Amino acid sequence: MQFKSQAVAKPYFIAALGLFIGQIILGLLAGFEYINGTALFPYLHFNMARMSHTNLLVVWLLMSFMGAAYFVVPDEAQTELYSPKLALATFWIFLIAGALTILGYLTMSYSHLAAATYNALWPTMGRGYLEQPLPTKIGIVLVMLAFLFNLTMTIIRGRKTTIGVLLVASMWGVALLYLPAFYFPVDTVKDSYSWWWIVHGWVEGDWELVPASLVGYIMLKTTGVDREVVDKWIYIIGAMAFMSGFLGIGHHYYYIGAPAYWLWIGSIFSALEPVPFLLLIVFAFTTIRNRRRDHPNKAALLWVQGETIMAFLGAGVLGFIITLAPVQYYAHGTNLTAAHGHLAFFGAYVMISLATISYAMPILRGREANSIAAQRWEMTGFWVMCVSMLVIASALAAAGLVTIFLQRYTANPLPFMEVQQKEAVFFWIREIAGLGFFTGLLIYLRSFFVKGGYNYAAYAQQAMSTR
Amino acid sequence: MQTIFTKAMARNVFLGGAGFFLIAYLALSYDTWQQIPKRDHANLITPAVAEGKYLVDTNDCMGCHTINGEGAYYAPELDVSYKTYGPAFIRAWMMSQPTGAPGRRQMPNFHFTQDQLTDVIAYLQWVGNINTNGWPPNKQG
Amino acid sequence: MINIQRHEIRTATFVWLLLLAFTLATYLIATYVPFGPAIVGIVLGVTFFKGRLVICHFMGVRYCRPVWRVIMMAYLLVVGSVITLAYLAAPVINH
Amino acid sequence: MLSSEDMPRQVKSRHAALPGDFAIWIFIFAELAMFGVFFMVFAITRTLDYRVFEASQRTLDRSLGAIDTAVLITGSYAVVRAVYAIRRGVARACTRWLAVAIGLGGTFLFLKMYEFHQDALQGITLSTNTFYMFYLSLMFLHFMHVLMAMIILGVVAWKAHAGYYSAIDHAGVETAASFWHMVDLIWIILFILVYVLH
Repeated sequence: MQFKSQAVAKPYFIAALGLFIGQIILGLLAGFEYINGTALFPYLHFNMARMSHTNLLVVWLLMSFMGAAYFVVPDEAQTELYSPKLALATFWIFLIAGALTILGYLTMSYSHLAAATYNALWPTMGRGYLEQPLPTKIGIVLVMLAFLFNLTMTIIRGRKTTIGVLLVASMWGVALLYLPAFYFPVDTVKDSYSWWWIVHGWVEGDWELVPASLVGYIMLKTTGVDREVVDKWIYIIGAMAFMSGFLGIGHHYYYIGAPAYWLWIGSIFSALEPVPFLLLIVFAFTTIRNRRRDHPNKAALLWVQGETIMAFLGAGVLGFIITLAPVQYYAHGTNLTAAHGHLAFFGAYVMISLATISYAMPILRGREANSIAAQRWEMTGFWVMCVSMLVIASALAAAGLVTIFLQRYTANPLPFMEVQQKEAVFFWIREIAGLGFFTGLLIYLRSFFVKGGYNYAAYAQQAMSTR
Repeated sequence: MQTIFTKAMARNVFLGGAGFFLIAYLALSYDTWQQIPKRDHANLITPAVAEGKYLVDTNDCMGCHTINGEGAYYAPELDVSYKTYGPAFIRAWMMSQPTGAPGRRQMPNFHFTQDQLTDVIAYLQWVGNINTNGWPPNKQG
Repeated sequence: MINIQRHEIRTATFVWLLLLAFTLATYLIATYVPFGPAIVGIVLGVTFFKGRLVICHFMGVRYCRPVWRVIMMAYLLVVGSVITLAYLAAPVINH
Repeated sequence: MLSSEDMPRQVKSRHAALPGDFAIWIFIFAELAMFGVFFMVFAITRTLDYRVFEASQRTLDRSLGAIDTAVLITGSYAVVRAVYAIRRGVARACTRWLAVAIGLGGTFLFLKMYEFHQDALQGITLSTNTFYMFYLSLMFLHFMHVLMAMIILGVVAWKAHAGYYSAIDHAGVETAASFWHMVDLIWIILFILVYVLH
């Protein structure tokens, strides 16, 4: 760890993993409510569990992105972080605001929460991913501003590399794209239209720069590839992401009331959206194949390779399946969208966060890489989580298909609830896979508590004996 | 001649391409923004509809239901509710919740007054008339 | 070096005039000749050739590694053939 | 015509790299793919929606389309001459030819704006019918590409004028030229698709 202030990333990573556990527990509860609607009902309405599940996801991903930025930017800019104290203060404000919001979701009905937090003053509550009360929304904006101020001052003072600049730029994008949350028109079509600036703008536009630059950074540090090559790849991946993404937002506008030309423009441009994920795979695998050095942190490399593959499967393939207008006419608002959501979020953003944590944590704890035993735990956790998530996505996709063929693409459509009853088996599979995912997560977390650093002598001796 | 591939040009392609398509998107958005009021009869947004929307939002109906396909997939699509079931059924249904049928998905009772129920139903009626390019495929939503 | 330059320029000028001639030809065909399958074929053939001229001579792909030329020609062929099929099928299907 | 076979072999090697910076070629291939998909979808939708397309296509002014094509092709010729000029190291000639190309580009944009204005007068918008939706989207996207190509040519022309480029180092000019030719190639197909064939 070249710079002391990089240590600021440690609390962010730890809090991120903690919130990740909370997210999965609430996901399991929400998944259980699909199976048995009455058991938890008096205590936990489904919308409370879902709200908490999605908001915890966003909060912990933002936590890990901030941690990654605090770790990467000082190293890239070759200078100390502008103000580590401000970073820690922001950390606690963000953590407390997030925790209070989740508590508010779980302990009271949404309308009470709205009344208690002066939503009538400036109505912003009620939209997916943006259920936070007004004070929390303002808190998030302030936290982001402080975070951006800190990062920007650091990179201004230091060396401006492509990875550093793009990471800071994407963080600016995250903050600016959150502002439409305060625009909540009465006209539902305008409301949805602008809502997608945030959701699509984040996950299919701005956030795609984060895996691009973080994969580039980890490749740079672990495989010793020269910076020039990495920079070109990142720019091209970013260019493809934005060129397909800006008009690709049209695939959200098909059936919410926007004009009909979006069916064509949305389909054509979003069909190109998997391209950046494909380029990310090619970049990661070619760089690792002709690497110049063998980095001891095998787990981090596995995470990065896994991330590119799963991101392509989830965001690219599953996304493409439901993106063309004629297909989405039947798949819009079914569990197929949820399947894409789960696999894409996990593949593209959860895994890049875990990859960065897996790379940075040993360094933050003073060693190049964890011991072989610890890495073996970590890799086991990786595989269990990946397989579980693939099963979850498949189960949800199957449920979505049942909805399509019984409720939509059929001569005599059945009512919604009847069709959902027929999909009970898939919701069971999804719940069991969810428990599998939770086990994988616990295995992954176990790896942090395995003692001992990387023992070069032992590894070399072991390598010699086997070769 | 050796292939030239400079980082500077890659950056220009990134910035140029992004800016270019952003402008294209803004132009299309401007056209869309002009047409939305016609497509969803914005003139029919009465205070009752607005109040209905406020109630729908602050009770997180989109946390279980979907409107125009957006929201959660736990409960039926509301876009077709007015046409498929009609105001009287909706009113009675919402007042009689939760059903308590064992194992079935439950909807909480929001304890709306009769006026609030009228507003919510007015909002559902208005939502049902949005020109969503012929979606959903049938009245089941 | 100079005479090579002059030759290059002459080729470019010739290609330019050829392209203008083809454009005029397609315009005249489209305006005065009643449309039939043969005409669609001819017009698209001419367009393919115009595309080839622009790619090889103007874009200079003619002197590059063959893989690029193959890619560009494949592009023209795929797009051209789909358009040809669609335009030939249209009157048939709709009668 | 002197074919290039009897050209001195060593001058025209068959294995040169793509002219200009490879990054622009990634952008060119992406744009070609996008427009290619647009053209194919246009042709297929026309087959399914024949009546509307037929009727609307007749309203277009084909002669204006032909003039646009001629203008763009001449623009491409000017750009080719500019590249040859800079290869000889004559920056002044290169700048002049680039200026000619930009002028022709401006003419094209002016003609296009005239056409858009005519459409607006007749109340034709993106939502009039499927044909006009495709027609206006394609024309608008291509218009933006011509505008962008002109900006790139402008920057390169100014740098050539300022003496940045020489016979040895002129990748920028070739990059701008490649992008412009791509825009011209797209229009050639677009002209046939929209104006000529019906």
